[in-house]
Amino acid sequence: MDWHQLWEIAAAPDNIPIVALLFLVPFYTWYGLRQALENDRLLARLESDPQMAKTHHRKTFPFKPGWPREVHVWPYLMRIEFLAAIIVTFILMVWSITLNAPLEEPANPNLTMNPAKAPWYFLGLQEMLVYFDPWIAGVLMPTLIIIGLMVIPYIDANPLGNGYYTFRQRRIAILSFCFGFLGLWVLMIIIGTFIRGPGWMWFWPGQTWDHNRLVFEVNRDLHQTFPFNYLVPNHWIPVALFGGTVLALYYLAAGYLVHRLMTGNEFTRKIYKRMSLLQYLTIQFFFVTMVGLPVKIALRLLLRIKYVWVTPWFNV
Amino acid sequence: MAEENKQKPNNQQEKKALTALLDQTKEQAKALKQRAVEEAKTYAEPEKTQLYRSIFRVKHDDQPRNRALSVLSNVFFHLHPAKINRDAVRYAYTWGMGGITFYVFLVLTVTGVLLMFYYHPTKVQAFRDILYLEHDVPFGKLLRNMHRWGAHLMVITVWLHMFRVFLTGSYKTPREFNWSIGVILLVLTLLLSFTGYLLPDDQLGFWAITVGTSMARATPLLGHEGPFGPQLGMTPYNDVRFALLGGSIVDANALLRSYIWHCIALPLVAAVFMGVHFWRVRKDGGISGPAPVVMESEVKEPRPGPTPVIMKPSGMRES
Amino acid sequence: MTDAEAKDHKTAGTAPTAAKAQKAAATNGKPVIEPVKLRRRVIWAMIWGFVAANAFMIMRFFFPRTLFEPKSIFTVGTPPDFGLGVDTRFQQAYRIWVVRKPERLFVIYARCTHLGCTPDWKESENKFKCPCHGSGYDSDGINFEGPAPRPMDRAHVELNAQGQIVVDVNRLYTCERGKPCHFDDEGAYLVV
Amino acid sequence: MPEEPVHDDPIVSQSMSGPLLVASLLLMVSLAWALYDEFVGLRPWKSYQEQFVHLYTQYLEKTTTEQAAAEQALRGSSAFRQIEQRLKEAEEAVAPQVSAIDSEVSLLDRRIAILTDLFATARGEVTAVIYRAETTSSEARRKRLLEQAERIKRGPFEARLPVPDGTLERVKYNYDELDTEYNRLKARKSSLMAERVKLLEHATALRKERDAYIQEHLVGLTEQQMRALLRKMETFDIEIKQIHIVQTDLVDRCESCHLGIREPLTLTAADLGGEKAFASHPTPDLLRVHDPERFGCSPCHGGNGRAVASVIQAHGRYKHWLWPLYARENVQAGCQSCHARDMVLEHAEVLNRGKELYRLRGCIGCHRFEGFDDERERLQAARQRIRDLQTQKAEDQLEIDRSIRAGDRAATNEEAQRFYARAENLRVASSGIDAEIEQLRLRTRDLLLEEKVIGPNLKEIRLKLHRDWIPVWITNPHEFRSTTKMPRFRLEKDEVQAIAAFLWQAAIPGELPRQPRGNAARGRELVETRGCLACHALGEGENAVGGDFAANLSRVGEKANYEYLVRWIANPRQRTRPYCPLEKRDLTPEDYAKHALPFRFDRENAVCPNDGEELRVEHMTVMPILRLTPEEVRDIATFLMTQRRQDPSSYAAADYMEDPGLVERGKSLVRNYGCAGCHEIAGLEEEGRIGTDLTAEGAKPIERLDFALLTHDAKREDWYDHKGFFERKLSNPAVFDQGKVKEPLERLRMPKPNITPSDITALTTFLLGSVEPGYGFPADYIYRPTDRRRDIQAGWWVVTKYNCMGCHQIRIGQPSVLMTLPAYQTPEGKEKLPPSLVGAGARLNPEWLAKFLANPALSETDIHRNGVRSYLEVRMPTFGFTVGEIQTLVRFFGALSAQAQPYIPPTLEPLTDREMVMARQLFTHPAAPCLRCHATGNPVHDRTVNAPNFLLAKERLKPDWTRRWLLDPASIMPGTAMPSGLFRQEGDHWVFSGPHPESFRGYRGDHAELLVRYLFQITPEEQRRLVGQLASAAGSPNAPAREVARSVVKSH
Repeated sequence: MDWHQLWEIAAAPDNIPIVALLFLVPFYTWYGLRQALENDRLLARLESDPQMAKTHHRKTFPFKPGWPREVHVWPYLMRIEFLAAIIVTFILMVWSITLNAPLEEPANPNLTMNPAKAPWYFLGLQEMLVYFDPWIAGVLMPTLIIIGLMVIPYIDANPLGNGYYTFRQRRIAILSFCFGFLGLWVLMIIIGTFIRGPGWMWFWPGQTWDHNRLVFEVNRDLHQTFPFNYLVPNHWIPVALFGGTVLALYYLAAGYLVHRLMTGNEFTRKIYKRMSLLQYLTIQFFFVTMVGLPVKIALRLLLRIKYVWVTPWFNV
Repeated sequence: MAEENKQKPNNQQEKKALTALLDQTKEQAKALKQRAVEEAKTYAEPEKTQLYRSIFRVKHDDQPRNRALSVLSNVFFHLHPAKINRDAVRYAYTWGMGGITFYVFLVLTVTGVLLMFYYHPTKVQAFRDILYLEHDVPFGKLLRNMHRWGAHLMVITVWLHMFRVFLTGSYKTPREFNWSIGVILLVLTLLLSFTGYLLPDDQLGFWAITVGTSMARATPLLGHEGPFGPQLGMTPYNDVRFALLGGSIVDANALLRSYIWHCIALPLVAAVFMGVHFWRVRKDGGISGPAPVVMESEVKEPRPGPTPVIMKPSGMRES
Repeated sequence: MTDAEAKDHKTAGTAPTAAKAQKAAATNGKPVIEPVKLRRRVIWAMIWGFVAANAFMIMRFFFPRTLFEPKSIFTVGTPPDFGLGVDTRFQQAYRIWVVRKPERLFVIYARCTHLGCTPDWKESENKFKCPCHGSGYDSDGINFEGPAPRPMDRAHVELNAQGQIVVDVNRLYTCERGKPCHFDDEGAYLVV
Repeated sequence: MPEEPVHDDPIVSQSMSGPLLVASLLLMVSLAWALYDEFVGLRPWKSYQEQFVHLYTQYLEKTTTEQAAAEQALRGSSAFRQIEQRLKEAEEAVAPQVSAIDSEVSLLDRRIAILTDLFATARGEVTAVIYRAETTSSEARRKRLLEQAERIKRGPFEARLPVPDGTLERVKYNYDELDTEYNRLKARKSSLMAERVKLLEHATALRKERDAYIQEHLVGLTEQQMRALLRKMETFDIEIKQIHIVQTDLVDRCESCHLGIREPLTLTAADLGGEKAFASHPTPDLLRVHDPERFGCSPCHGGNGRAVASVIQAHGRYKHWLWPLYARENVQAGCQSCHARDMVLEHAEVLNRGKELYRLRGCIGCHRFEGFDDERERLQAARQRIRDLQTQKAEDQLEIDRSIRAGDRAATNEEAQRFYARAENLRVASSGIDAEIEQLRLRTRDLLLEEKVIGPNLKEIRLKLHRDWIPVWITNPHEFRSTTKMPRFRLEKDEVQAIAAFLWQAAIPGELPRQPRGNAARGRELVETRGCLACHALGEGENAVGGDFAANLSRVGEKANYEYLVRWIANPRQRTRPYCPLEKRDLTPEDYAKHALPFRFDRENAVCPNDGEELRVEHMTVMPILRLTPEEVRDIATFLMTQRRQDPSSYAAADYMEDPGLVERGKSLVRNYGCAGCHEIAGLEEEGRIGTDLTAEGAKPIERLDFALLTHDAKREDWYDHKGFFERKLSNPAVFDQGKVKEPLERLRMPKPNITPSDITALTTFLLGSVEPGYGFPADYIYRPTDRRRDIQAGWWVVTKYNCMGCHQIRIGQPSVLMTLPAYQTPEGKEKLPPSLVGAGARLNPEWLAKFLANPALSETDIHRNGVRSYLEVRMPTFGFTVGEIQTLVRFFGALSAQAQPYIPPTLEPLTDREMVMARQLFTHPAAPCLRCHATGNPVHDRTVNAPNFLLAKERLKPDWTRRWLLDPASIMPGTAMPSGLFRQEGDHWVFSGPHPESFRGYRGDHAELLVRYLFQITPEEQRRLVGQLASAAGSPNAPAREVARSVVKSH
């Protein structure tokens, strides 16, 4: 176990934000979900007891009749904002005094840094470069992510959970978002920072980052892997067709599963009914595509498969 | 007068007149003094002065009305409504991330502007200017560090803000559009940080940008390594990456471009979108909650048949 | 209610106690507000202090500790390096002329006393001529024609331990008409 | 709007002042912290400067008093008093005139001051009016204006001018009078000043003398200067002290802490409370050459000149600074980065040693380094050039024929002429080409001779070595000979066998003619006296005596073959067979036989019979020919054969060396390990160097130095830098194979060099400084010497190549190897030393020097002696320099003593008969009989002498030097036997110190001059006659002579 190495990575000034992330994200996830579960419990009580439902103010926060339903921004909100400002300033000052912003050698095009890493918030995409062609990882995905995020409000047909934490009422939504945000974004960044060493090789935490490390990896395209290499004649047309079909199949299969999920219980069915076709299809597309990433990652890391769909112009 | 009286010392009447005159002047002096004192007293309460009122317009005591006015009548505060949901002040609900992000943005603006006073975006000087800031400019190091770390902090807070908004479902009707703007702001934040990365012109920035931009080569159609790019005659000298860097490699032009993007273009755009974002927050009815929980049973049936997203927000309680 | 108290309310609500509650009851429900004044004053003092300090920091920020301008104190070699007469070697570098008289050596700061142009040394006419408004100075830098109000100023000179001439153009010696002339002060010239 | 808040509502009623208070307290803390950091934490130089001012002031105060006392003493001294007295008198003498002048001048000044105003105003007014006149258009107006000007000029201008009696006189001038008066006064003043100076001239001179006296006699600074320093300390302001060089935008703040570096007095750490940072620069001379105001500090020393936040930062000793401060022991690396072309550099002993080692230890055999032993490269360049020229010539030839034909066919005459003319020009041109080719041929021939290698020629091991010894040697050379240059390779037993076998079988077979044995005792004596020990050493370990330039000769007897030794000592350059670079093989007698040529090859016959290519006809060794007689040679060889520990036969028989099966493997191994870099090996003569080029190794990105598996240890143990890499690599090249699994042939090939820790430091220094120009410092700082200095540069390469410093002293204060040997410590021993060459350039006539270097015997026939100092046992050997090398050396010596190039000897007018007589008397004067000590070529006489023959003087010496030598030899060559003080100064000329012979009465000329002229035209007959006289005027040899001379000096 090479603690020194671990410390080196963690202590690198530019990695501090990620280290912070390691603590902040779990905390706030827990913090949010705790709220959600409280509300769920409240909801459960209300549903079981219609009388209460009539009278209750329907929040987990204490409330007595006579208390104002609204409070003045000044001072009640202002003072909090004020406090927040002070604390942030304090944090920032201390951070800046204790840690120097990195400044390395003057730029030198002839001497590549190893590993050469993008700014940490793009590490997710850089990690994707391992599994996908640049045009997917570097261009298509960001675009899809942005669009995907932007359309969320328009495809979420669930009228519940507007303005309060809840899990029960929005299981699918929350789970899939956490999957995307935590699983695909934050996790990838952490991998990119702590796991990916020189030559963008996979180093388990505590493994020494050795520039001279050698690993044996042969990545084959799907159609070359047994048993397909017998089936698919080695000409681009059949190869392309084969890959295309496989991909299509995946979309169908996954799409079916997603559909099952969306119509899993009677509540989700209710929501499903509310959806327009457009909404439904968009959800399907993004959902399936998103799930596609871990699938591909798994294919690569476990089965060493490079591409599924190979064409003369692009590969997937 | 005094002189006169010197010239004719022995004249009685003159004397009298003189004394009278003296008394009179004394009187006047006293009166003046009185007045001065009284006026001085009034300044003990500056908020009563015309000057003060002209500036603050309202009297600040905790009469509810004035509390409201003090917010409404202040250009900085009137982003807020006069009153808000009693529970919205609870940290547990908002996490305060939006506000913090905005605050950090302000800090970044100030520190950034200050740094610009010493920074030349040229290959020769950029690196030296950083050294200069670190070693010669008082508080230069502190400022630079604050700027850098502030940038990182902002990225984090933006994410957490988004996370919170999602968890509370605050993007739902009527706030759909504001969420989209939020996403754009997120992207802008990342771009701001990214463009700033190159400016010290050191190995770290150089290679980060090289790696970062080299993805652009692979843009479909527009990149010289992207699908159908070559077929469309894309070369390292006319593709989208070239447009970003102003060259086929990260060099003087790239430095200058990222400088302009970082210091002028992006901040402006971001500021505009923020304006819209905040404005929408108010117009969409303040922050979304904490709202009373709604039971499934209370969900109204939508009117039958498909409901096009574009036209009508799908089944929301009109209340 | 005073301004201070008004401020207090912005920072903190009321701090009730049992006693307060009764009092409130007594005075027909109207709350009597007794804020923790000292604490609030302290807080505000600190906040404004912080802001002030920042203002100072920013001020200081605009005065870097080093500059890359030509030095105002510099050495120009040893006395023997200079022959009798006016030496224009250092006009470009430091904007000075080194003048060597039979018994003393001094440095004229090459700035016309009229409007601050840099005159030229006219070897042939044995005089300094200002291109801007035609002021003329003799080889001692004494004005004798043109609008110049007084002779050109002279820079401080001294010998350092290695015997080199150290010139300091921050310390100038003037000789204004009607005022005491400083050209014979210690440091205005070197005896050679 | 619900009114007043209800008081049990937590939101409304909670006070938040608690948290706020805490938060703002924290804020305050951070603020305080920030301020502290800004003004103290990040500004260590502040405290340094405070400390310095304090300590330095203390120090100055202490020393000032001392200096003051010393100065007082001086002022008290009679000499000083005298001067002061004279000064006083001088001043008093002229005092009245001076005061008169002064008073007049002061009066003039006041008058001028007043007139200046008056004049300036008047002139201003007039010129203005005239200008308007000039520029006006209407004639009338012009007239009017001119009149107006006249009116103004007419004045009258009134002034009240001071007069001597102190009152004021009223004067009226018109403009012109004013003008004249003004100018008159100024003129008068300047004339007066001039007069004043003239009067005081003498006094001024004296004053200068007086001040000079103090300066000269006072050690250190005068009190006044010290006071100046103290004043500086009083007005010292605490700030970043920086050197900023605008042209190169170099910024160095080193002096913000190292405040004593450039102080005029030498400060040690001890002087300043033990603070090392404050000590002044150890070698101020260097600063004089490299003025910090022009060069800064970091270009030489490395480090981050701009950083002042902390010591580590400033010294650039952190991960991201590419040019860290050089370690103390490697500080001279800084010199190398600009002075790479200097083989020998003043003030840089470590670096010099490094370069010497790089060459001597054969690093150069595997690792190319710009400028080191590049003969082969130049050779190839020359050959290439020749080829190009030949092709060009061929083309020209074709063109010529073409134009001639065209000319023949030409229609008109003119046209024909044109063509013929063209052909003509081409012919001339191609003849020019021929000339160039010829030159290049000569150059290639020279280069073939100049190219040397460190190791012996392995083609001759069969003739030279005892077979069974070879594997022992290859296995571990250091064991057999602890001081050898041969590094130890990491070889498996079988590899050794293969290599040995290959070498043995590739070598030239055959026997050398038997030689009779000689006298070992005499041999030893010769080795010790002829100068062999300047390069070789006898005895091992502690009791080794001699130089380390060449092999240690103990144990030679165990390996060598007597006959070969004889041949070698007689002529080390003699090859068994010539090598033809074109055919890449040694020529055999058959090759010559084919062309019916005798099998003869030497510098004269150096052309390949097969293809006319230049041959290599000598061994690539720097060992010179000592011109020994055959007997001497045999004696030495016999003696060397006795140098052994065990009998050769005691080595295990290695019959496998005859096994042809091993040859192929052996060859590939030899190639793999790059043996051919240092040895000439059959079939591998043209092998390139196998190592990396180290010319810019110091600038290699650290990532490109292969730390292999040690990278992380290095980082942790903090030697992950160039220094660490070089040092470890040199002390154990295998270190970076550690833990790696490799086939023998894949292992790092670098052998273990045989060097001491100090050598490692030297080499590391050398490599650290080896960076490409402009790395870490402005490129235009690089030392680009011009003619004279370039000659010196070039010369050192040759001097070190042939180890001239083994016998001669060339730099002042540099001892030759011989000087350090016990045999030469006694006075008599010192007399036996070869001459010091300091100032040789001033002494020797270049043409003669060239001749001498080519053939130190100065004779074709009688060669077994020194040409000049025949009385010395140490022999100036024949190095067989090429023309190029000789030129280089001659120019080198000239340049070293700043002689003008080329040398044009002055003409000395011949002596008149009278002068002839006088000179002869002087020459043979009993008080200083020159011929007592100087050689004459007469063997009987020469046995007793210790100075060169006068007959050589004419050709050999430069007259002006000779004169200086006669006047004061000791100052030119301390400890010389030549007596000083033979002449004493009388007014402007020198006269003999001894009693003057009759003939000198009334002679006003310079005696030394006279003698020089005599010496430069003395003829053999003359000398012989004089020797005769000397012999008759009986007297034992030199000792008394010197006595006489000494007595003369005393009497003087």
